[in-house]
Amino acid sequence: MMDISLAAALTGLLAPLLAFALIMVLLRGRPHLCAGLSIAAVGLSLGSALLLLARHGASPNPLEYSVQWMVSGDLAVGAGVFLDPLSLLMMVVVALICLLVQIYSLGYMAGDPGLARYYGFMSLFAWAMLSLTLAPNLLQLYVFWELVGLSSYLLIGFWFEKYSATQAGKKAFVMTRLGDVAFLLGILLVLAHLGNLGIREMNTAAVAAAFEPSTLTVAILLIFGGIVGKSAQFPLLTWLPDAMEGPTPVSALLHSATMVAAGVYLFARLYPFFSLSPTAMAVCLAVGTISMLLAATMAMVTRDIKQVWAYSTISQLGFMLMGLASGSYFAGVFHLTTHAGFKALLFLCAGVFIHHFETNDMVAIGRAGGRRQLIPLVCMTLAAAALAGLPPLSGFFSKEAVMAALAAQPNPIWLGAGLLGAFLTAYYAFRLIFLIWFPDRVSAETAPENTDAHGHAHAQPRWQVLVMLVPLVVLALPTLGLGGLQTHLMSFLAAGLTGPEPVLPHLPWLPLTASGCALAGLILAWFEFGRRRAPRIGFAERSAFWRSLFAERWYIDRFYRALVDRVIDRGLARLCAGGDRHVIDGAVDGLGRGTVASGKAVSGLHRIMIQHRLGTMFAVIIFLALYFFI
Amino acid sequence: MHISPTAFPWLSSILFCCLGGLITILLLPGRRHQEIKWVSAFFSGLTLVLTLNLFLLYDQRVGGLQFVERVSWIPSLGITYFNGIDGFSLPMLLLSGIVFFTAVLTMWELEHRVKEFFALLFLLVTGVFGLFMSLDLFFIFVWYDVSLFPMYLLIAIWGSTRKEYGAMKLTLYLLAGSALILPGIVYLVVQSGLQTFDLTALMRADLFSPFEQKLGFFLFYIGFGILAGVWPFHTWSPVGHVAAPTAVSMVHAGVLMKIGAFGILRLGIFLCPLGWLYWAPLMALLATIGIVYGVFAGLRQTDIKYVIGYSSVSHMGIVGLGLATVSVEGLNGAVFQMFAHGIMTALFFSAVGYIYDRTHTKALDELGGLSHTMPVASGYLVIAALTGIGVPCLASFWAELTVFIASFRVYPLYATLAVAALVVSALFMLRVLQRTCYGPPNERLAHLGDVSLGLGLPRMILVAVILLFGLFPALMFELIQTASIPLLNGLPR
Amino acid sequence: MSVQAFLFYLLSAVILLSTGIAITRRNLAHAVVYLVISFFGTALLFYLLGAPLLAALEVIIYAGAIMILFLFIVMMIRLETPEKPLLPRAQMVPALVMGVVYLAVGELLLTFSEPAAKVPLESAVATPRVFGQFLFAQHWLAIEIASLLLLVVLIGALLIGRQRSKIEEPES
Amino acid sequence: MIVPFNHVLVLSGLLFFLGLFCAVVRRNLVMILLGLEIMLNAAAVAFVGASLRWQLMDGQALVVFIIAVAASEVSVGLALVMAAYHRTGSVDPRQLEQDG
Repeated sequence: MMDISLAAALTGLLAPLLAFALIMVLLRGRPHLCAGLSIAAVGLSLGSALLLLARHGASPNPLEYSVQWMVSGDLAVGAGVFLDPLSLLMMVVVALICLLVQIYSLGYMAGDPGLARYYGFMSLFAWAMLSLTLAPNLLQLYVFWELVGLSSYLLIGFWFEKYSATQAGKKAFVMTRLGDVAFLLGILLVLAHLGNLGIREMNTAAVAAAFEPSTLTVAILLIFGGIVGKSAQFPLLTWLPDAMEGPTPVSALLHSATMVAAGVYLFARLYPFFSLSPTAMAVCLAVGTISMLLAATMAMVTRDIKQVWAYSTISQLGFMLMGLASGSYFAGVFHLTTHAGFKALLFLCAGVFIHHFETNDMVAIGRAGGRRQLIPLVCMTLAAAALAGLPPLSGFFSKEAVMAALAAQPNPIWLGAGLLGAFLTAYYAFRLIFLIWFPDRVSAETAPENTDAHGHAHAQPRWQVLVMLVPLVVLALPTLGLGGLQTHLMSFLAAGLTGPEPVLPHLPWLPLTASGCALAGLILAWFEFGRRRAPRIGFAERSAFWRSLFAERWYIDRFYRALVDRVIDRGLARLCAGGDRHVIDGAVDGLGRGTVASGKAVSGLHRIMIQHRLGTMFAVIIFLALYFFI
Repeated sequence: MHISPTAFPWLSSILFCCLGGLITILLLPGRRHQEIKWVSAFFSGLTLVLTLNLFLLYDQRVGGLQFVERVSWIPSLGITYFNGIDGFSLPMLLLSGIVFFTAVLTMWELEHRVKEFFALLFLLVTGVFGLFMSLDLFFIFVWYDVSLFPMYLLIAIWGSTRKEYGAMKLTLYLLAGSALILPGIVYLVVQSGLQTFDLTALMRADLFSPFEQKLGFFLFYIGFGILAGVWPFHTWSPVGHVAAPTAVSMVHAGVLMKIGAFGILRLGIFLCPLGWLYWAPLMALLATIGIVYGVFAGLRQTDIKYVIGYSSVSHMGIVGLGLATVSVEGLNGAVFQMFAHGIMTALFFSAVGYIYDRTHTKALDELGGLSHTMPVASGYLVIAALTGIGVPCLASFWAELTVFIASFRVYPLYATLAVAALVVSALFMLRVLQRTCYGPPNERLAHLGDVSLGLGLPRMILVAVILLFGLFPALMFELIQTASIPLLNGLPR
Repeated sequence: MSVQAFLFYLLSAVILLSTGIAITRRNLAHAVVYLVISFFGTALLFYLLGAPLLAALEVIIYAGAIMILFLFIVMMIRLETPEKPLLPRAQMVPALVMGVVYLAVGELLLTFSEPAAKVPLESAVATPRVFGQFLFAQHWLAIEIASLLLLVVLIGALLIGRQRSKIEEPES
Repeated sequence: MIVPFNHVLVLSGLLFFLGLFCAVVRRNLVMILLGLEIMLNAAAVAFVGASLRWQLMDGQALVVFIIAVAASEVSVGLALVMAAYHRTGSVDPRQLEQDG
């Protein structure tokens, strides 16, 4: 007798897989059917997610269904679903955004020759992401973690004729893989000590007894390495801006709201386990802070609209990690949820502009009349305000929660960094908004460079425009209203947490200070970009040093490039390939040549002058005689 | 070891099926290409059906040796025709069946000396099947050499890119290997004093002294290790892969390299367990070097088949690492990796072979934009590359994962290095994809057609197998366990 | 020292001396003629050692047939450039070293040989009749084989001679 | 009473050495053949001496065969020398080596 919850969960998980299989095997020739199938499948997932939320939203006990998928010696790999408030919340978020983005893509991707493939990969992603969300053990989570990375690779490189896109896909895959290696090693370490990878088992306090404290810290940091890769944190942060080469809906779905958030989700998932090691938590906090600030500075100088949001994604993910690492489970998850909403909205709005004006350059969009696209621009402004943390939007509440957690830290530097981050965030967000709202019409450059090679007809059918606008409006709702649900969410999430959530002191000055910082950023942006005679050049752009530093991503990319070129390509790879050709093969070929040469030398005895042969013969006979008779 | 005799000689029927195919092909006139291909497809398909049948009939609850056939052949020397399969050899038989069938289908477009090609291919596969099922040391050696001999001709006649050099190098290396194996066999048989080549009789734990076991294992390890591509005896393999025609590359990388690992397992580990324990650290070291070395060397290659060749070195290193762990998980992972890697490289070479037949180039610089002209064909290449990277839900992921888990307990440093090699492996595989499949449409290749349904069939089968065992690894692991657990339990500690 | 012993030493001296001169002649005809003397000496030695038939054969075949053959060949060959160094050092030195070792070995063998070898030999004669009967009774097969060999050699020599003319034809 | 057998062997050995010396040192195909003849002759001397030493006629019989072999050898050898001479115009073994 199958439980309804299990049936719902399985339906929700397997529907996208089925859609993927059908699309890739049978339906490649009929793109519209593929799109419909994919949307229906993810709609089914959303339905089952909502059903599960309704059934289990109130119950404090997590549900786990698990079967043994594979047994090999002592190793047993389970497969199943794990339903607790966190996974349910995440599942709803993922399914919702997947659905909205897929609907939006109907308009955005209309007419693309690879539409069927696009929806196939989207279904693959939906399956992998949902299964990751519901994974009951770390190994299953890792499996889908990798699959999510794979679909990210495939979708970034979707327009594979563009060199930059394939390059970005490769970079994304390899860099996240670097993190995954750490993650896998962490899993191996945990497995070697604990013998079990169930998330529930790992999240008990008894785990600490199975480890040496230092080993535990190492294991946690290794797993955190996976988070760093997937969530594009310092030092593996540069793949995410490049990943914007993919179609904009992909960026909205994977590279802002869901996939990159999987790292943060993993942190939250293992939050009790992580909090066993204060050292590791401190490292996580530092990494989150550095990533947040670095990415924010990078966002201040770029003119590519998608890149700005990509940097801001990194920055906000770092902010979530700060919240989690500073001890507030709720703050991190809450910010994750609100961020998913408003960041997806930001990307989708950006997609409308890019689609319409065929450029990624925010200045060019503004000059070409970006403000005539009223609905997207309003939505984007709303979302940017939420991103900046202005009341009363959702971002304000979640940011405030994180700030509170930071304020509870003994060292005030974290709070200072957080406030600085809020200031920078507001600044770069509204820099973009103001550049589109209030363009300078002085130099009427009407030939924007076509950075988005994806061509399409300008005269769009009405339904395509509509299909792109509806998701915006739908997403704007949570951006407006999610903040009001803070207390509900808090109690809902707390039910799933085994340890007690630390009660944070209520600091009345904190919301004011935080929004004050954000407001300051906004005002600075207004002075530099918004007002009538604004210089339209940011303070960071004035100095060539800072500008190149920020635009070159603090030279991190260049460092990696040099690393790959010098150490790997020209160093180790050359060493190995050269070693193969010259040392090993050289030795073998030398052996062969030696054999031939010695053969020649011996055969030379038969080719010298006849008298020498005679002499040799006699010499041999004489020595034989010596040997036999003496 | 539990031994269950059989009523119907299933194993011999596989051999006779191959031989029947060989004889039928030899009897056909050489110019009737179509008939020869159909006959080859029929007989190879029949062998595939037979191996599948064995896979289904094998009783996993009983385990041990099943379908045993034993006929005394030269009693005075103790040589018997002795066949039987267990959880280790059955996956290999299945692998050989699949790869053989798909290899024959892959060569459907061959026009040059068709009769000789398929005849030699059948001879080669007869040796391979014989080796995997034989339990008599003498026959194992004979089958080993039977499977090596046709390789030379197949590569030297139908190959490309320095084919004579590749064929000669391969043959010399493998003969050097057999020059170590034969003394090993003779040494152990003589030392046992039993006057028999029967593997099961020689497997008794107390038969050989520790020194004899160490020496014997070393001989087998190096001898078979050459064939398994153990670093630093691997350089024949990329050269050979590159030189060989498509089907031979498939059989060669897919099955023949597995013979090496299987030989280490069957002869080395079964006969000389103490030697195994003694040499395990060396095996782990060489295997890890091979894993890391393979990916780095692969990074520099410009010929797509060289890339695959070096990735094979790396993947076979994982097999070696699994064997070196001396644990159930490690053995399971190693044998599964043998299977998965066989299917994967077969797919890889098959996909590349199709592209090569059309474009007449294997150089990465000259390809590019293939996904525009042949999306399906390049799709197969993409799947093969992803399997090579170890993406989950594709067969080799589970094998690698199991090996990593097992080796991490025993050799944490090696395991870390091996896991780290995954990154470079991803880097170079994706680089290959980027340079071949992706990029702007290539005008030079624009006229080429995509793979048709019939020609796609072998690749489809391989992809299906990869997905099947990737999604349901338990199918394979439960089978392998029936052999690995008794082996480990019987180990003298 | 008996007369026979004296004769033996005398003949030995003649043989060795004439051979020594023969092998150091620059002129081939001279060398052959000195060698004829050496073979005559050998023939006499055979007679002394009780082998009259062999002595006759030696004179007829060695000194007669073979040496005449050599002379014919020497006359057919026009040597424009005689050997520049008669005894080139590159071959001389190894030959001498080898020879010294060889002689030393021989000396050792002789010194440590059985004592019976140091007793002077009894003289005896194998008359041609007895020897011929012995030969054909005991070694008839070898005789047949030798005659076959001679036949083969005859044909071989003919063939080699003819091939030469054949080879020359296309050249001319 | 003639001489001890050893003395015969000494004579034979010296003769053989002279033949060997001639065959190895002289750069002339004809002289090489001559050296061979001398060596065969030396062997014949030893055999005749041995025949007397053991009072057996087999030694003498062997000499007959030696003479037969010598005759055949020399005829073939000289034919070859002539062939070589006609091809290279010289009887120097080095010439033979370089041109052949």
